[in-house]
Amino acid sequence: MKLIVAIVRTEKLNDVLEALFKAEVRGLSISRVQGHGGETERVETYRGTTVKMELSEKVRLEIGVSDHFVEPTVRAILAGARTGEVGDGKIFVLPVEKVYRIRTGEEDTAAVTPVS
Amino acid sequence: MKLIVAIVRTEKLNDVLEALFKAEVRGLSISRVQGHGGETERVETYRGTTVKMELSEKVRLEIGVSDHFVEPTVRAILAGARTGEVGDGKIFVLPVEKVYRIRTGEEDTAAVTPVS
Amino acid sequence: MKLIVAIVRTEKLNDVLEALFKAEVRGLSISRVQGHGGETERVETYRGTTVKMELSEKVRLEIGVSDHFVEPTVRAILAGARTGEVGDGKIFVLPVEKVYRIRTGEEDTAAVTPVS
Amino acid sequence: MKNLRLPIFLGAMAMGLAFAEDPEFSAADTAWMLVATGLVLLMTPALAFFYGGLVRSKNALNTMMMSFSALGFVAVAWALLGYTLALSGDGNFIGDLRYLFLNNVGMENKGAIASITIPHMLWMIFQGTFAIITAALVSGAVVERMRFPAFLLFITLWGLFVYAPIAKWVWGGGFLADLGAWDFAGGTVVHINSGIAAVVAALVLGARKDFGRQAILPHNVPFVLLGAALLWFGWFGFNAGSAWAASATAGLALTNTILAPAATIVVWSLLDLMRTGRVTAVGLATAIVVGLVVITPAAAFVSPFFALVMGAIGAFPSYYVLLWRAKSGLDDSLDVFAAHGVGGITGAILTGVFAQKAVNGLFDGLIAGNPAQVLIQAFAVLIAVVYSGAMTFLLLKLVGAITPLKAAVKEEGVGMDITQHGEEAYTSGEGAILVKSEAAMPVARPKAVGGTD
Amino acid sequence: MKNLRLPIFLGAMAMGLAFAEDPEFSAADTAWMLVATGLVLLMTPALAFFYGGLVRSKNALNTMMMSFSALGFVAVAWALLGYTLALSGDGNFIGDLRYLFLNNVGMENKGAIASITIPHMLWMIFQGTFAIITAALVSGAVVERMRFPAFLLFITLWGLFVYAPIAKWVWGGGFLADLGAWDFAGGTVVHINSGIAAVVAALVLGARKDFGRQAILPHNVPFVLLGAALLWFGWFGFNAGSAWAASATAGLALTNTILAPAATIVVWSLLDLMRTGRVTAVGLATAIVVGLVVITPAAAFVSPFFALVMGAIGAFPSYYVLLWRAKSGLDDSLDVFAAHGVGGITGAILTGVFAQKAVNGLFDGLIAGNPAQVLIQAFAVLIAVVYSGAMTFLLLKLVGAITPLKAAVKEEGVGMDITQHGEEAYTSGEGAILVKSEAAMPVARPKAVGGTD
Amino acid sequence: MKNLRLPIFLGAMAMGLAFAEDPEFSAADTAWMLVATGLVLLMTPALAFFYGGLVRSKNALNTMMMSFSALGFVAVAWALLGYTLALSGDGNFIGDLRYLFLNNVGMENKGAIASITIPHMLWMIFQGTFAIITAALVSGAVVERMRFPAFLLFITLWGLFVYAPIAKWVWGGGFLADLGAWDFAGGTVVHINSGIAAVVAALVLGARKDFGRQAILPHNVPFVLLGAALLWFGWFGFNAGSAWAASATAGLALTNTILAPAATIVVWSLLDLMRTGRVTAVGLATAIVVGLVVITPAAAFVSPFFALVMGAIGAFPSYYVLLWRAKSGLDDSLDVFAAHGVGGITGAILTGVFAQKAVNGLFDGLIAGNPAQVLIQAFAVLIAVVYSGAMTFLLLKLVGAITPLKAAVKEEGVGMDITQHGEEAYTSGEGAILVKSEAAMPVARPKAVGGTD
Ligand SMILES: Nc1ncnc2c1ncn2[C@@H]1O[C@H](COP(=O)(O)OP(=O)(O)O)[C@@H](O)[C@H]1O
Ligand SMILES: Nc1ncnc2c1ncn2[C@@H]1O[C@H](COP(=O)(O)OP(=O)(O)O)[C@@H](O)[C@H]1O
Ligand SMILES: Nc1ncnc2c1ncn2[C@@H]1O[C@H](COP(=O)(O)OP(=O)(O)O)[C@@H](O)[C@H]1O
Repeated sequence: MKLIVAIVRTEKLNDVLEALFKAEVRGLSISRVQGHGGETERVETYRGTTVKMELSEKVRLEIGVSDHFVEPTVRAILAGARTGEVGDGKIFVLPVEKVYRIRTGEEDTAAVTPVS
Repeated sequence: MKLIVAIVRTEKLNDVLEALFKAEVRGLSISRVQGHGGETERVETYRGTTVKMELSEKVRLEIGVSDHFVEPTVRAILAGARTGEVGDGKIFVLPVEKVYRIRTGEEDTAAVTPVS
Repeated sequence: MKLIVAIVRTEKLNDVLEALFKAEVRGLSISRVQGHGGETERVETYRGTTVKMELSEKVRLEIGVSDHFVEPTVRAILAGARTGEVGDGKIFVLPVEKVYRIRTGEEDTAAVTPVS
Repeated sequence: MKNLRLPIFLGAMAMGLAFAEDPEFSAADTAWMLVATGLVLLMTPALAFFYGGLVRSKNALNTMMMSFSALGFVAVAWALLGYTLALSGDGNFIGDLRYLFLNNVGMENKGAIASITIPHMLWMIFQGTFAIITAALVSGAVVERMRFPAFLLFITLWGLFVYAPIAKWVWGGGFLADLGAWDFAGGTVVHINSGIAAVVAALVLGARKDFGRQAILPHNVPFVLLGAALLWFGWFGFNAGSAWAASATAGLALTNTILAPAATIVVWSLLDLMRTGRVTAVGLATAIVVGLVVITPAAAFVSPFFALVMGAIGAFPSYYVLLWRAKSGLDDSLDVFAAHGVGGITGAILTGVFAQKAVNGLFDGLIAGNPAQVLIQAFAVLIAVVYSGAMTFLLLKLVGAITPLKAAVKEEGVGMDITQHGEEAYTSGEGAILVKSEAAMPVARPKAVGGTD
Repeated sequence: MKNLRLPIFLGAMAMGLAFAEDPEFSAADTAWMLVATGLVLLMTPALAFFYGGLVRSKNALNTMMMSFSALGFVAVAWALLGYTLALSGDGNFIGDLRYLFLNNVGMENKGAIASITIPHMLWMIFQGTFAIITAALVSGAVVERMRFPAFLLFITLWGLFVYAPIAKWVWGGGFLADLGAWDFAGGTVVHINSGIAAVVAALVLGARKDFGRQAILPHNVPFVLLGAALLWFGWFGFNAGSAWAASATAGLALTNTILAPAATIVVWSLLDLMRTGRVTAVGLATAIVVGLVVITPAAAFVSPFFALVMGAIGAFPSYYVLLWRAKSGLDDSLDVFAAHGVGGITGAILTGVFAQKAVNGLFDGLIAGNPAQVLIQAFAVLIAVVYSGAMTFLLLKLVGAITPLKAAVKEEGVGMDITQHGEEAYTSGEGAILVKSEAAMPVARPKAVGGTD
Repeated sequence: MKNLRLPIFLGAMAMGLAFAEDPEFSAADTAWMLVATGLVLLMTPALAFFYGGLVRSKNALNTMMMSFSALGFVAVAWALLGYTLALSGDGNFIGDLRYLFLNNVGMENKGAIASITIPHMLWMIFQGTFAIITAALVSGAVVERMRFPAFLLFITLWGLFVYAPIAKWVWGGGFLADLGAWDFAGGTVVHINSGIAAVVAALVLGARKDFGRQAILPHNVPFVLLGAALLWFGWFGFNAGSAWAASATAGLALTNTILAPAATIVVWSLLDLMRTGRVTAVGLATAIVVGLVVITPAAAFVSPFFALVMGAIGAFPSYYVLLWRAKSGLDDSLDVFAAHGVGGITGAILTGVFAQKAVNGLFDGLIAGNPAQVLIQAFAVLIAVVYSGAMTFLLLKLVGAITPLKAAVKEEGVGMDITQHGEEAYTSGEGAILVKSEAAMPVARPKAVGGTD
C-alpha cells in the first residue's frame, strides 16, 4: 500500500482527474495548497505597500493505492499535469502501513478496492 | 511513531473529535479537503451550464501518535465517523521516522505526550 | 528522500519561510489547517449560543528533501517557528520511496534539486 | 401607516394645517413615496443577507432564496389578489374584490380607503412591499431544513390569507382600527404577525437535525452586518413612508427610526459587555433590528426623546428571550420570534405608554394620562397572535398535505443549496466536469475493474 | 426617458394637468431627480457585484474594475464631450458642440432640448449616469480575458461614439424619435445597444481558453444576488427617473418596475423547476435583470397589469437564448446578449404591443388597435442593432491596433486580477514578503547551491 | 452645509428667488432631506465595509464594529448633548444647553440657528449623521490593535468635545464663520478634523506589532469596493443634502459630487498605470473617497467644470502622501490622514481658489479675483488642525487613564475579532463544541494520562 501525494497546477486539475479516472483510479482527496518553487515571483501593490508573493496556488492530491497501482497512477498524473514550464509540481510516493475503509472496517487492499 | 491520516465526512467531524478526546488523543490537525470516491455524483446548473461535481467536501485529520496509541486512535475514528453509507472515508497509517515538538525541541514520543 | 511535515503558528509562517530560504530550502507547499493541542480554549458567543473552540488556525508545511537536507530543514523550522509558548506545533519526518518532478519526469534527488 | 378611519387628522393636527376632503395631487409627497417604496423593496434583499450570513455556508443560497423568491411570488399574489383583500371596501374583516387583478387601480391620487395625495397605484405597490418583507421574515424560522417548493407555496398563501386580513383589520379600516388600536408602520401587522408565524412554523417543521447537538455558527458575519445596515436604511421608507407624505409626521418618524435603534445598540452592547465581557457583532446587528421593530408601531406617535427611551427599554425583553430560546428546544433558527415577535409586542405596548396627542395629534398613551390605551394595544396584539398562529398552522398542514415540508435528514446533511437549488454559494470550480450535452451525461465509473477507490 | 419632441404631453395628459410652455423650477421634481440620479449611479457598482460574483475568484477584481472604471472614464468623457454630442441641437443624427466642456450647462431649469423643471446640470448628470452603466454592461462579454488598458480606451470611445449617437436618435429628437419609435427609459439606447456590442466584442476578442473545455463557475453567488438587488433598487431611478419629474408618470413607471421583474421571477422559477426540478439562485438573479430590461422601454407606457404580462412573457426568450448560448461557441461570458440584447428587443417589441394611450397619453400599441407601432419599434431595434454592431467592431479594431486587446493565454491562466491589477480579491497575506524599498527588491533565490526546490 | 450667519443668500442668489424671513414649511425640501438623512446614515456602514475589507480577516469584525458602534454611541450622545453644544445659541465657541435632551426640538420648520423649511428635528438628526460618520472615520487609524471598550469611550467623548465645537465654529455661526471661511459640506469639520485626529491617535496608540515587518494585506477587496460605492451613494445626501433644500444649489452639489470623484478616478488610474503599469482596485476605491473629500467643502461653491478640475488636482497630494506614509513609521493603518486629512486640506484651499460668486451667490475665490479667500481658508484649516490634534491627544490620554487603549501583543496576534468580540467573521463551525449550560462548561483535557497531544 502506498500513499501518493502530488502537487499540481490548479489549472491542470481537471486534466489530472480525467487521466486518473481513465486509469481506473477512483478514490482520492484533494486540497488547495500554496507552493513555493522555481516559479517567477509576483509583485503586488496595495496602496503604498509593495509585496513579493512567494507562494502560488496549487492543488494537492492524496491517493491511497495498492502497490501494483502505483505505476499507472504516477503515469496518469505525470501525463495530466505536465506543461513543461517551471512550476508543474512534484509527486511523492509514501509507504503506508495500514489502510481502513471507515464504512466497513475493511483493511488494506480491500479498503481501496471499489465496490462494484 | 505513526502518522494517522483520516478522511471523514464533514458532518461527522464533531463525533470523531469527541471519540478521539475520549480516547485521550489530544493532538491533531485537520483540514478541509474534497474527495472523490463511490459517492453518487451531484449535478449542478449555473445558467446554461450543467456540471457534474466529482468531488465532495470532506475533512482530513492528521494525528501523530506513539505506536501503542495507533490502535485506540483508529478505533475511535472508525467509531466516530461511520454512517455505513458510501462515502464514509478512509484511514491511512503511515510510518514516521522522527517527531519534534517545536516549543521544546523534544523528540519522538516525548514530543507527542501532553504536558500535564 | 524524506517528506517533512510541520505544523506551525500562522503568525510565525513568515519567519519560518525566511529561515528555510536562508537554509537554501526552496521547494515547499503550505496549507491552512486547524489544530488541537495544548492551547487554551477560546469561548465564542453567537446570540444565545456559546461554543468552545477546540481548534486554532495553524499552517502546515510539506517539504520534500533529500536525506542530507533533513537536518538543516528541521533546524530552520525549529528556529523560525518557536515562541516557547504552548501551541508552537510539531514536525514529522516521513520516509519517501520515490519523488518525481512533473515538469521533467526526473526522479528522486534530481527531482528536488533546483534548476540553476 | 395609520388607521384609515382617521387619516386626515394625523397630518392635519400635527402640522397645524387643514386639508380639504379631497386632497390634490402632491408632487412633493409623490417624490418621497417613490423613494420610500424603493427603500422598503430593498429591505427584502437586505433581509436575505441578514439571514444568509447567519446560516452555515452550505445553506446560504437557500436562505437567501427564501427572501428573494418572496419578491416574485408574494408580489404577484399581492397585485392580483392580496391588495384588494387587504385594502378595499368597508368590511371589518376582509376587503372586497374591486381591485382584483389591479382593476381600478389607476394613476389618480385616490387611496383605496383614505384620501391620499399620491397616485393610487403607487400606494398599492408601497403597501405591496410590506407584504413581501413580512412573508420573507417568517423564513428565518425554517431555514436549513424546509423544502423549497413547499416554501414557495406556503409564503404565497401566507401573504394572501394571513398577512392581508390582518392588514385589513389594522390599516384597512377593520375592527381593530375601530377599537382604537394604533400601529403606525406595522408593529402588529408585520412584526408580531411574522414573529408568531415563525414560532408556529418552527414547531410544525421540527428542529434541524444538528440543533442542540452541534454548534451551528454564522458563516459570514459581515453579511449579517450588511443586511442590518440595509434593513435600517430601508426602514426609513417603511416608517417615514408610512406617513404617505413628505410631512412633518414623516420627519418625526424618520428621526425616531434613527434614535430608537441607536439607543438599543447602546443598551445591548452594555448588556453584552456585562454578561460576557465582550460586545458582539451579531449582537449589535440584532440590536439594530430589535430597535427598529420596537419603534415601528410608535414611529410617528411618540417624541424623539421617548423614541430613545423605547429603544433602550426594548433591548431587554428581546435580549433575554434570545438567550432563553437558544437553550430551549424551539428551533426558531434565526430568532424571528425574539426579534420580531417579542420586539413587536414590546413596541405595541410601549406605544400605548409613550404616545402623546401633543406629538401625534391623535391619541394619548399612559404617560399622558390614558392608561386604557395600553389595554387596547394589548388586545390587538392578542388578536394578531391568535389569528397568525392558528392560520399559519393550518396553511402549513395544507401545504404539507400537498408536498413534504421538510427535507430528508440526509439532504439536510449535504446542505440545502445543493439539494434544493443544485448550486453552491461559493465554488472554485475544482472537480466540476462540464456536461456538454444534457442527453448523454458521461458517467465516470461504469465498470470497476480492480483499481482503487 | 421620453421622446424629446413631445416631452410636455406625457405628463400633461397622463395627469390631467396643463403645463405652460416654459415650466417653472419645481423643488419636488428636483427632490426626486436628485435621488433618481444617485440611484442610477449606484447601478454601476451594483453591476460590478452582479458580474463579479459570476466569474472565478482569480478574475473577480478585474471584472469589478471594468464597471468601476466606467464611473471615472465614461463620466469624464460624458461631461466634456458626450453630453453635447448626445443631447444638443436640432440635428437628426448628432448634437452640436454648444455644451462642450460643460459650457452653458447651468443651474437654470432648462433642458438641453425639452423644457424641464429641474436644473439643467442635474439633467445633464442624470443622463450621464445612463452612459456609464451602458458602457459597463458591455464588459460582461469580455471578462476574464480582455487587457485592462485596452478596455479603458475602448469604453471611453464607446461611450462617445456608440452610446451618444444612439441616445441622440432616440432621446435627443433624432430621426428615430421622428419616426415615432418609443423607448421610455432605455430599452434600445441602453440594453439592445449594450447587448449587441457584447456579442460583437465576444466575437472579436474570442473565447476564453477554458470556455467549453472546463466548467467555469460563479465564485460568489451571494454577490450576484447583492448585485441584482442593488440593480433593482437603482432601476427605480432609471425608470421612474426617466419621467424627469415626481409625477404620476413616475409613479406608474415605479409600479411597473416592481411588477414586471416580480412576474419574471415567478415564470423563470417555474421554468427552472420544470426543467431541472430546482429553482436556481443565479437564475433568479438573472430573472430580476431580465424583467427589468423588458419593462424599461415600456415603463410608463403600459398599465401595471400589462407590466405583469410583459414580465411574464419576457422570461421565455431570454431563458432559452441563455440555454442555447451556453452550448454554442459564443463566449459572451456573462450573457449580456441573452439578458440585455434579447430582453431589450423583447421589451421594445412588446412596448409596441401593450402600450395604451389611455395610460400614457401619447400612443397606442397593437392591443389598442395600432399594429403599426410594432413595426416602428422593430425598425428602431434594427437600426440600433446595425449601428451598435458595426461601430463596436470598428472601435475594437481601432483599439486593437493601438494596444493588444486580449491577455496572453498564460495570463488568463494565472488570472486577470494578478496580471492586470497586481492584486488579489481575497488574500491572507501568507507568503507575502514586504518590499521595503522599491529600488532594492530582495530576491529570494540568487544562487542555488544544491539544496531542495 | 453653509455658514449659518448667511443662510438665506445662498439659495436666494443662486436661484434668483427671494425667501421671506421666516420661510414656510416645504414638503419638497422635506422629501429631499428625509432621503438625504437616510443616505448620510448609510455612509457609516459603508465605511465599515471600506475599512473592514482593508484589514486582515482576523480583525474584520472589530474594524466594522468600530463604525457600527458609532451608530449607537455617537448618535445617542449627539441627541442628548452634542447637538445643543454644536448648533445652538449665539456663542462663538460653543452652544448653550437649550436643546439638552432634545428639549425644544420640535416638528416646526425652525432651524437651530438659521431659518429652514423642514422640521427642526429632521435637521437635528441630519446633522447627527455627520457626527456619527466623522467619529467613525477616525477608527481607520487605530484598527487591529485598539481595545474595544476604550474605543467606545473615546469616540463618544470625541463626538462631544472635538466634533461638536468645530461644527459650532464653522456651521453654528461661530468665529470661523465670522471670519468668512467657507465649508459647504464638511471639508474642515468632518475630513480635516478626522484626518488629524487619526494621525494623533496612530501616534498615541503606536504601531501594530507586524507593521513594517510583515505584509499586511486587505482580506476582501470586493468589500472595499462595496464600501466605496455605498460611500459615494451616501455622499449625495452629505453634499447635496447640505443645501437643506431640494434647490438648484442641491443640484449643483450633486453634479459636482459625481464629477469630482470621476476625475480623481481617471487621474489616479493614470498615476497607477505610469508608476507600476497596473491600475489597482484598492487604488480606485481610494480615489473615489479622495475625490469626494476634495469636493466636499466646495460642492455648491464651484462650477461643474471646476469640480472636474478639483477632482483631478486633488488626486496628486493624497496619492503621494499615501506612498510616503506606507514607507514611514506612522501606522495610520488605513490612511485616514492621506485620504481625509490631506484631501480635506486640498479641498479647503482649492475652494478658496475656484469659488465663484457667479455660481454660489456668496463669495469669490482666487480665480475670480479674490486671493484673500485662500488665506482665510488656510487659517480655518490651521485652527481645525490644532484643536483637533490637541483635543484628540488629551481625550486619548484621559481614556487611557481609565482603561488600557491597546490590546496586548498576543491578543493582536490572535486577532481582535476573537479577543475583543469573541466571534469570528467567517466560521465553518468545525471543532466548535456547543456549550449547553453556561455554568458547567465541559473541559476537554482535565487529566493527561500518557496518550498523545
Ligand atoms: N521540495 C518540495 N516539497 C514540497 N513541494 C514542492 C517541493 N518542490 C516544489 N514543490 C511544489 O511544487 C510546485 C512547483 O515546484 P517547482 O519547483 O516550481 O516546479 P518544477 O518542478 O517545475 O521546477 C511548488 O509551487 C510547490 O507547491
Ligand atoms: N484511495 C483513496 N485515497 C485517498 N482518499 C480516498 C481514497 N478513497 C476514498 N478516499 C476519500 O474518502 C472519501 C469517501 O470514499 P468512498 O470510496 O466514497 O467511501 P467508501 O469507503 O464508503 O466506499 C472520498 O470522498 C475521498 O475523499
Ligand atoms: N499529535 C499531533 N498530531 C498532529 N498535529 C498535532 C499533534 N499535536 C499537536 N499538533 C498540532 O500542533 C499544534 C500545537 O500543538 P500543541 O500540543 O498545543 O503544542 P505544544 O507542542 O507547544 O504543546 C496543534 O494545534 C496541532 O495543530
